Amino acid sequence: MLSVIVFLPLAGAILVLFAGGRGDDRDREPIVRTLALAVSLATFFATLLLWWRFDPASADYQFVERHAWIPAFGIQYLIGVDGISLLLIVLTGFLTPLALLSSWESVHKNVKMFSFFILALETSMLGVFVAIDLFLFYVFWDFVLIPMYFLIGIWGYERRIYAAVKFILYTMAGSVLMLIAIIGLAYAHAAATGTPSFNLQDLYAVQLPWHTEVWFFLAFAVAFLIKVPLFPFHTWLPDAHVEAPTAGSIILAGVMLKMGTYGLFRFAFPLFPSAALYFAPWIAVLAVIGIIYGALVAMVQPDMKKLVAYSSVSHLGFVVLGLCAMNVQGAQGAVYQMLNHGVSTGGLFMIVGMLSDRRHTRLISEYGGLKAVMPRLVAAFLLITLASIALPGMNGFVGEFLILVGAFLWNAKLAAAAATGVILSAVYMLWMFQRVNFGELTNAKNRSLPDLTPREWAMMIPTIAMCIVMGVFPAVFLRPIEPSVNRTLERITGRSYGALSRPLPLAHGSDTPGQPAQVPAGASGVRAAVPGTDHPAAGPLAAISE
Amino acid sequence: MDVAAFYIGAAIAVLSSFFVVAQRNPMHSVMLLITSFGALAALYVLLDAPFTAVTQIIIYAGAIMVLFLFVVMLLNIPQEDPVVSASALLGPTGMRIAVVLSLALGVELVWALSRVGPAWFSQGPSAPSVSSVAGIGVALFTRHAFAFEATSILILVAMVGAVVLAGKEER
Amino acid sequence: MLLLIPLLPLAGFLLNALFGRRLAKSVSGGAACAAMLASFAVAVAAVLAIGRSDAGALQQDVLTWMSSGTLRVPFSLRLDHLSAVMILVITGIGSLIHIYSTGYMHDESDAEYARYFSYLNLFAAFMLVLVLGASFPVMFVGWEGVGLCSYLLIGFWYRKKSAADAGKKAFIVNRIGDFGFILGMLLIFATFGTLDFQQVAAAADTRAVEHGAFGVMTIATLLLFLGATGKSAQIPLYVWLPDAMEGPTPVSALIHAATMVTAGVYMIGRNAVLFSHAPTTLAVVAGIGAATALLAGTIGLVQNDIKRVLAYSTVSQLGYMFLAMGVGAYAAGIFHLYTHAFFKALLFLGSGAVIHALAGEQDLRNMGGLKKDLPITYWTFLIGALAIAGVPLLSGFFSKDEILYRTFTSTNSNRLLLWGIGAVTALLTATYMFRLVFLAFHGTRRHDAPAAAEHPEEEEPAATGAHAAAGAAAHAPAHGHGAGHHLHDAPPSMAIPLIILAVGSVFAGYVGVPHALGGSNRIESYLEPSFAVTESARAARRGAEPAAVVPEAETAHADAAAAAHDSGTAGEERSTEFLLMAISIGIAFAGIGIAAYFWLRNRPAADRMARRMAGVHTLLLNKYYVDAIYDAAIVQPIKLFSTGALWKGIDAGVVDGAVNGVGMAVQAGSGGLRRVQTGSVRTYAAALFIGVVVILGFYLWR
Amino acid sequence: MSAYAAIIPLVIVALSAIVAMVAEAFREPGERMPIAWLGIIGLVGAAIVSAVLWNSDARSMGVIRSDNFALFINMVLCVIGILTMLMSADVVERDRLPAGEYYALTLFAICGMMMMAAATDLLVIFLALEILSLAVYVLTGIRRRSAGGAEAAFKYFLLGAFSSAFFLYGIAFAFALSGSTRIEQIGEVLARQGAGGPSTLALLAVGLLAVGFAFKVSAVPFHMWTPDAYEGAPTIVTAFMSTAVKAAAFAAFVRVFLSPLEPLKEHWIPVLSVLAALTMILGTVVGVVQTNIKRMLAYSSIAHAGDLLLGLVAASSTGKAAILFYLLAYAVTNMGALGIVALLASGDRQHDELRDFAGLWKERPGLAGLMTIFLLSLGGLPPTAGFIGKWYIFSAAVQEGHYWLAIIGVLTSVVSVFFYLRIVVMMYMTEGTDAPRPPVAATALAGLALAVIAVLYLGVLPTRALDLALASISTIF
Amino acid sequence: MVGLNHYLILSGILFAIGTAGVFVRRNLITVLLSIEIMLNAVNLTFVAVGRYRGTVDGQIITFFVMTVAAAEAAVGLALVISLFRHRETLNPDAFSSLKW
Repeated sequence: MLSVIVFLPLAGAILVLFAGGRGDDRDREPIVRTLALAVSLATFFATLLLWWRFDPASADYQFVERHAWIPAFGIQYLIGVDGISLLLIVLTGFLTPLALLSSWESVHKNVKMFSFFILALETSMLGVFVAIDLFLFYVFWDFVLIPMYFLIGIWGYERRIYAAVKFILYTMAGSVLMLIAIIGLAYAHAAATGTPSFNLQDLYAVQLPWHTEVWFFLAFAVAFLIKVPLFPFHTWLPDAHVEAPTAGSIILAGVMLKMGTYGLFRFAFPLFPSAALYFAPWIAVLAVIGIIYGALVAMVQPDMKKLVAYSSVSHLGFVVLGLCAMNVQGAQGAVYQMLNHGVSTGGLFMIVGMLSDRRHTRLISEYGGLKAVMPRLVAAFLLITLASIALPGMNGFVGEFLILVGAFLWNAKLAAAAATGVILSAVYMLWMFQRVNFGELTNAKNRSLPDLTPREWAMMIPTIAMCIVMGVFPAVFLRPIEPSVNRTLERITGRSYGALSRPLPLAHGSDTPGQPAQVPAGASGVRAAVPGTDHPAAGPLAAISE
Repeated sequence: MDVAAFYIGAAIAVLSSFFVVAQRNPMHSVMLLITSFGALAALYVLLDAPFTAVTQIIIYAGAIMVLFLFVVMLLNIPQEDPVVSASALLGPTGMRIAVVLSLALGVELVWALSRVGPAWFSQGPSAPSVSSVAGIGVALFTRHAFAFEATSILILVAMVGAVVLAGKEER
Repeated sequence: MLLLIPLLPLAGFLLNALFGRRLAKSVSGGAACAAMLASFAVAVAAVLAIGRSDAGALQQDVLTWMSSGTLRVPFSLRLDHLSAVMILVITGIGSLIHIYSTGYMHDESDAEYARYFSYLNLFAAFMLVLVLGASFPVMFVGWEGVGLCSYLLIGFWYRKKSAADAGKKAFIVNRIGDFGFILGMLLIFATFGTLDFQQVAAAADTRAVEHGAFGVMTIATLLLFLGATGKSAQIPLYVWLPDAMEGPTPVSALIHAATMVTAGVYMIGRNAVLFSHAPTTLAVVAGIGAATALLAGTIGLVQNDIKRVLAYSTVSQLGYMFLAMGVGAYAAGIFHLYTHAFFKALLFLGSGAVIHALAGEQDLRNMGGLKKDLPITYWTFLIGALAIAGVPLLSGFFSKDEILYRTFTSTNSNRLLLWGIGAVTALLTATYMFRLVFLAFHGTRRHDAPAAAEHPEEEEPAATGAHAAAGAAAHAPAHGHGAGHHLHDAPPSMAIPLIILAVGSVFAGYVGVPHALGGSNRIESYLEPSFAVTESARAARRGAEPAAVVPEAETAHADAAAAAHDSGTAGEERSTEFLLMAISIGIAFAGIGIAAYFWLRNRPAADRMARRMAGVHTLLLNKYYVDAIYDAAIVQPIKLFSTGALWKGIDAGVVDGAVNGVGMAVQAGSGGLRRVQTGSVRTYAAALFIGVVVILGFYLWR
Repeated sequence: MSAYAAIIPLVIVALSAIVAMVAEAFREPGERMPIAWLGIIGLVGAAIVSAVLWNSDARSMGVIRSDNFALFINMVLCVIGILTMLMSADVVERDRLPAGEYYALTLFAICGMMMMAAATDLLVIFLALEILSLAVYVLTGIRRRSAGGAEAAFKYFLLGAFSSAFFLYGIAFAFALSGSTRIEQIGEVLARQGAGGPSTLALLAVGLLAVGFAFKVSAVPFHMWTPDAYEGAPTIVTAFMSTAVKAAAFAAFVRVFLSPLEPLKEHWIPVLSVLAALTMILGTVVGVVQTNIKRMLAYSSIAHAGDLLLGLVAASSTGKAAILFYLLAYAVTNMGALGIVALLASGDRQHDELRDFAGLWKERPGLAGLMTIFLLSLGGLPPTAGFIGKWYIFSAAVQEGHYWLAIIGVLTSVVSVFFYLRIVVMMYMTEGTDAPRPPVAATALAGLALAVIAVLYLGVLPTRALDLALASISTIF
Repeated sequence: MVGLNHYLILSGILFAIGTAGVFVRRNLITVLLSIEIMLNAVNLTFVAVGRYRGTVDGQIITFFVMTVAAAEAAVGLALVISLFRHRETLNPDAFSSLKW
């Protein structure tokens, strides 16, 4: 079942290769496009089916498949899904068709290879999310770079080569160190039990000496934080985003960045709990810096795509913060925020793509007063914007709110600092929105721009629908996430979250209080309010966490 | 008497080898090298290896050196041309460095080998004689049979190679 | 049932939003109004229902919205007396304004018309969620939602840069408030483990009042109050409201006078218990309220844009309400909120009628003598003015008097100062309102307005660019054409709401006739329960944690005040009340008198006045330069910092520089190392040889 | 017969070489002869015999030991040889190389390599080394017309002779130490004199032998010949020597250093660690600025030698197996990459400048795709053989606690990705040039296909090969 | 009887001289000669060690070395000739078209 989902796109990709004929065959374009789209849609429905058959109450991996792969090293083809990865898989399935659609008009250079790379990319991303064996994970993780590199480098904009090379080298430089750590971990396991193993669940049990743990954790963390990207490691992102074709940007922002945060929460934290707890405050500080920094820099960008790219830096900062809080709200919110960001930022890139398809520029100054010429597109733009500035009732709010709750329970000061992001996001998004859509229609080139085409409707409607659905009925999505999140947190903090993860009673009103914690006023009380929010290994930043 | 012979031979070998390197005319170099080989042959005799000494003279000094001589004459370049300094490393400085390095190597080797005392080989002069040609032949065709066969391939390759490289361009 | 109340307007919104451009004006407008009226009907029914129910409240849990660990946020609506008052105001006045708008916006294109009404409906829906929400997050949904709608409606004429900017400004300033609101929520959850108003109140009730102590509740309430200042345009975040007048006038009436801006007041009322436990916060609230009232009043005195005058008056009146809240007179605050809704809506609509008649003219200096041309408008407007000025027997009188009285008798340390400010503000209010009346309706016309041919869409620069920034000397093109036509009064669709509201402004006050006047201040007794901890919550709380016994001494101030009042029918008590009443009456008439002298009897005096105190005048005219200061002190620096330091400096320079630097270094090293490969075989041999020597050396020297 | 079992593969290859020579002798001028196929037959035969000999740790004439280790290398060499033959077929025609000599020398070289891998006697190793070296020197300079070829050949020859003198001196010391050149006896002696530390002679021997091998595997600072030789040689020869010579040299390196010299581990590991680090760093760093693809790949092969040395430094069974697997992976990969370069060349013009590849994607999508896969494999990206190879080597290093070397290794491999990508950028993201794009013969394509299949197979399902590699090292303790 | 280490040292000295020759002479033929010197030095070691070990292997190896030397000389000189054909010179530094 799972393998089918993972490799369906790849199969499709190869099919596309054959369907595309020799070289860059223009007349085959429609066939190729429809074929690719069909495959991606099939994958999407398969992922939905997966969700349908997923048991939300269980925290275990489901649909597990296990085959010996390289027995000599205890490497297995071991894949499975739990609450954390499930929705990310669905998200991947959801965004890929949209990405293909978004390139419908804009890409004409060798559509065959384009579709091939997109589908190959989908397979590798799915692989990243389902892999339980670290080696397998790393294989997918590294392979992701290749199709993306080509997507940016071949179909990108002016400085595409620079961006592509920067992207691949930057991310590789981070991940190779993780490779070393993975191997080291496997041999640590071998030292303990006699046989090396790359099975995540086996490795959770490995006890490492403190220094080793720290180094391994850092190796993992750097790899993932670069992917996220967290503040000082983020500079590849704007270049990659700006130069990538719309489809590339959608997938890059929608799914790939999540691979970083997913990796943090799935591998880096639970594998090296005490190191994680030790470094969490530092990472959280970086995350908060990233939130504010990203927002401020986004505010002054002249280029829409760059603006959105920096906004991603800001939003992903929230996610990392939530993870670092290491409590249910924070982590769950973080996972949820991954999905939100995928949808809403994906949507933003679609919009920007539509505009630049029409006008072949992404400079805000080139636009203005678009509302007069294309009200529908602007309406969609508005809704997506609202989603991305976390308006309650839209998806963004739920995630950010949960994250802030979690962060606040852990460390009020950081949460307060992060909350300024709420203001700033409104500032930069609305400012951009207004400069693009409101005011007089000054630029003559914009006079006769067509409004949304049916194809674009087909992209916008699901996106916006998701934004609203996820904002109004988050419980539907949160339910499967919670058990796995609790399980992971138990691994990290060693505390039990079982008590908190009871199935959700629908419509519980004021007469059944959600067990309000009795605590004296003051920060300590704040931290005691919810179990598992205070970090044992306070580290030098104990000051902050107090 | 042995000792005297050794030192004379050694002196000749070292000096001639030195001048092979130290003077410019390749022709003289070849001649000096032959001298040095002769001296070595003498030392081989001292070492109870007359057969080796003979081969040294016949094959080395005889065949190989003649080959060199032949080429030198063929190309006929009495002097080596002046320094073309493509890089600082090729000028006289480079040469000095090289000499220093060689000296260093020499010192290292001498120092190291001087620590290898005769006590270190149990049987000194009392060793069984190694001068018998029969013994050599037996060993050559038993223990070293494969190596012996291998040399055939080696020589074959060398021949082919020489032909390919030096042969005139056909077609 | 409760869900229906916000749902109906939402339905209207969806209808107009999705199919609006294909619908005729009558349909879209009609649908919108119908939705509002229906919602009003349901609201009335609901209110009656709670009247019957003994619990005094209705609660409906719609769905589990968010749930994570201990955090459990059901999307539940709750209707108690407090919210009852609010929904009546919202739906009632909302309906009227919808009806009014059908006339006012009639000259928009179909699409725009539908868009307008869809926004308006959406606003109503969110506003109702705001007041009905039973927990902070749900309230926050409405809270942000109304902010969004006001953003959309202020920027309704999006072509006009000033409008778009005003909208953005409103939203962002509100966001700053929301920042506080969110943190408040978080702190409350962290402290009490719940976000449901009832339970928070109950939990707070078990704690000691934080006299002097700067405890959690104080911080939380202060944060919440920051939110309130944003939403209700108090110092320091009031700056967006005057600009919000860029929106269509009915919008100003509905959102920026009657309903949304009062959300802050409502929120404090909602959390009365919590606030009562944080006297420090209350003091701050009162102080800010008073200061805002005064500041806005002074500014309003000199503004020339009819709507801006009203805007500042709104800010000022909101200050009043906060003053009331701050002194713990929650009922009085809400009472004023309620009456203010009537007359301020009336005034705005009236001004709308004027503007409508004058084809978008908003500058008082270009009006005058409209009395005879616009009788209905004039009389209704006059009533509104009287009401707000606090002339006896009109609604404004009762509420304002109540506030002043409460302030005077409050336990606040510097209550006299507060009362004084309140009194001065009352004077100012009366003055600037009647300045408005006299300038607009009396005296002689200072220019003949064009016919009603072209209409508010003229405000869009598309028609006449010069109207960009509303205010002085923007009228030149407006009357370039169609001069000499006869002005016409408001059409029925606009007139009827005016009249209804006028009636309201007169009689709305009678629900709160103070005991001193033999009244029984019904509204107060009606509202009281909402400011205390409900039994159910307390019971639930006891169940939650038996230890918590509620000592009677610890009950909220509201109770105390109420108790004091009920018992306080002693003679001197009453006499002070009469005295204060008299004073405020005097103030009202004095204000009117001053206005009459300066702007009716001899205008030159006013101008002389202005000239004599030129400095003050310009200061006021420029609203104390607050906007300029904010811009110079905050906005620009941030922009510059972000561009120069962060983006160009750190991002491109340091971080990326480091990254590319590595690349450069490698390239350079590569370029250098390759030179070693000189091409001469002797060099190569040398390298090899060095290797040998070093390795052997390594072995031999150790 | 069975007494000679171990040398059968060598004999077969040698015979096919001689046959090739003879065939050339009987060839009419201008007549085409399928000499390549003779070679292929010989190599396939050798491979088959090797397969048959698997697990029968056969020894012949006391100095040749066809244990699994040697046989694995034989396989690798046969693969390389077959690929070379397949791709040479029309290259030889095109460049008008002396066909007979070319094939004969190639086969002799392979014969020498097999000898080197199987020899258990330093003297034989030396002879084998000389055989393959002389053959390769000549192959390097086989294009008589090109001055570059002659120059490259000469540089290679001179340095080769120079280093082999050191190597021989090392043998001499080993001989002085043990009175024999058989590695078993040397091993015994060294093992016996464990206490009191190794004698000076032993250290000299180790040092000089290390130099000899390091030269052949082109480790820094003995690498200087590599770029020039690779650039000057005909591309197909470059492909051959960059893979085959490395394989043979490493085979002997491992056999000598991990069995007889094993007792001196702690003395040579530091040296080789330093060499490995230098090699990896210099190889990648200098590769960055190269504009000639053959030169670039020369530096890349230096870097790969560094990775392989890592396996040697690890000196564990994992390390040995890793080296074997890596050699195989690198062989197929590099054969493929350089093969494409060779096939794109035309009679008068070498197709080896970076810019020659511009826009290849447009004209030859297939070749570009193959080239990309090979380059990715060289860069060690999944799912290719190169990735598994690197992973295997690094895990060996990590297992033995050489974290720093492993880190240097991975970081340098990232840098190396940069210059592999430069080629990709040229092929896909730059507009075309006037570079000649001759048609590629079917046989050559078959060769490339084989290579790419191998690369992907080893990358996705490496298990079998890994098991073989692990099974091959049992006899090397 | 002269001690073995005398011979070894002598060979060491000759070997060093040989290496020096590779660098200091800018004539390809002399360079080849230097390499011959090195090989002979090694030969001396073999013979001497064989003598003192009492085994003939030393001498046998010497024969093989001679063979190798011959082969190398053949190939080397052939290369020298073909180089000379290309560039009328024997200066090793002249052949540096391949570099960097």
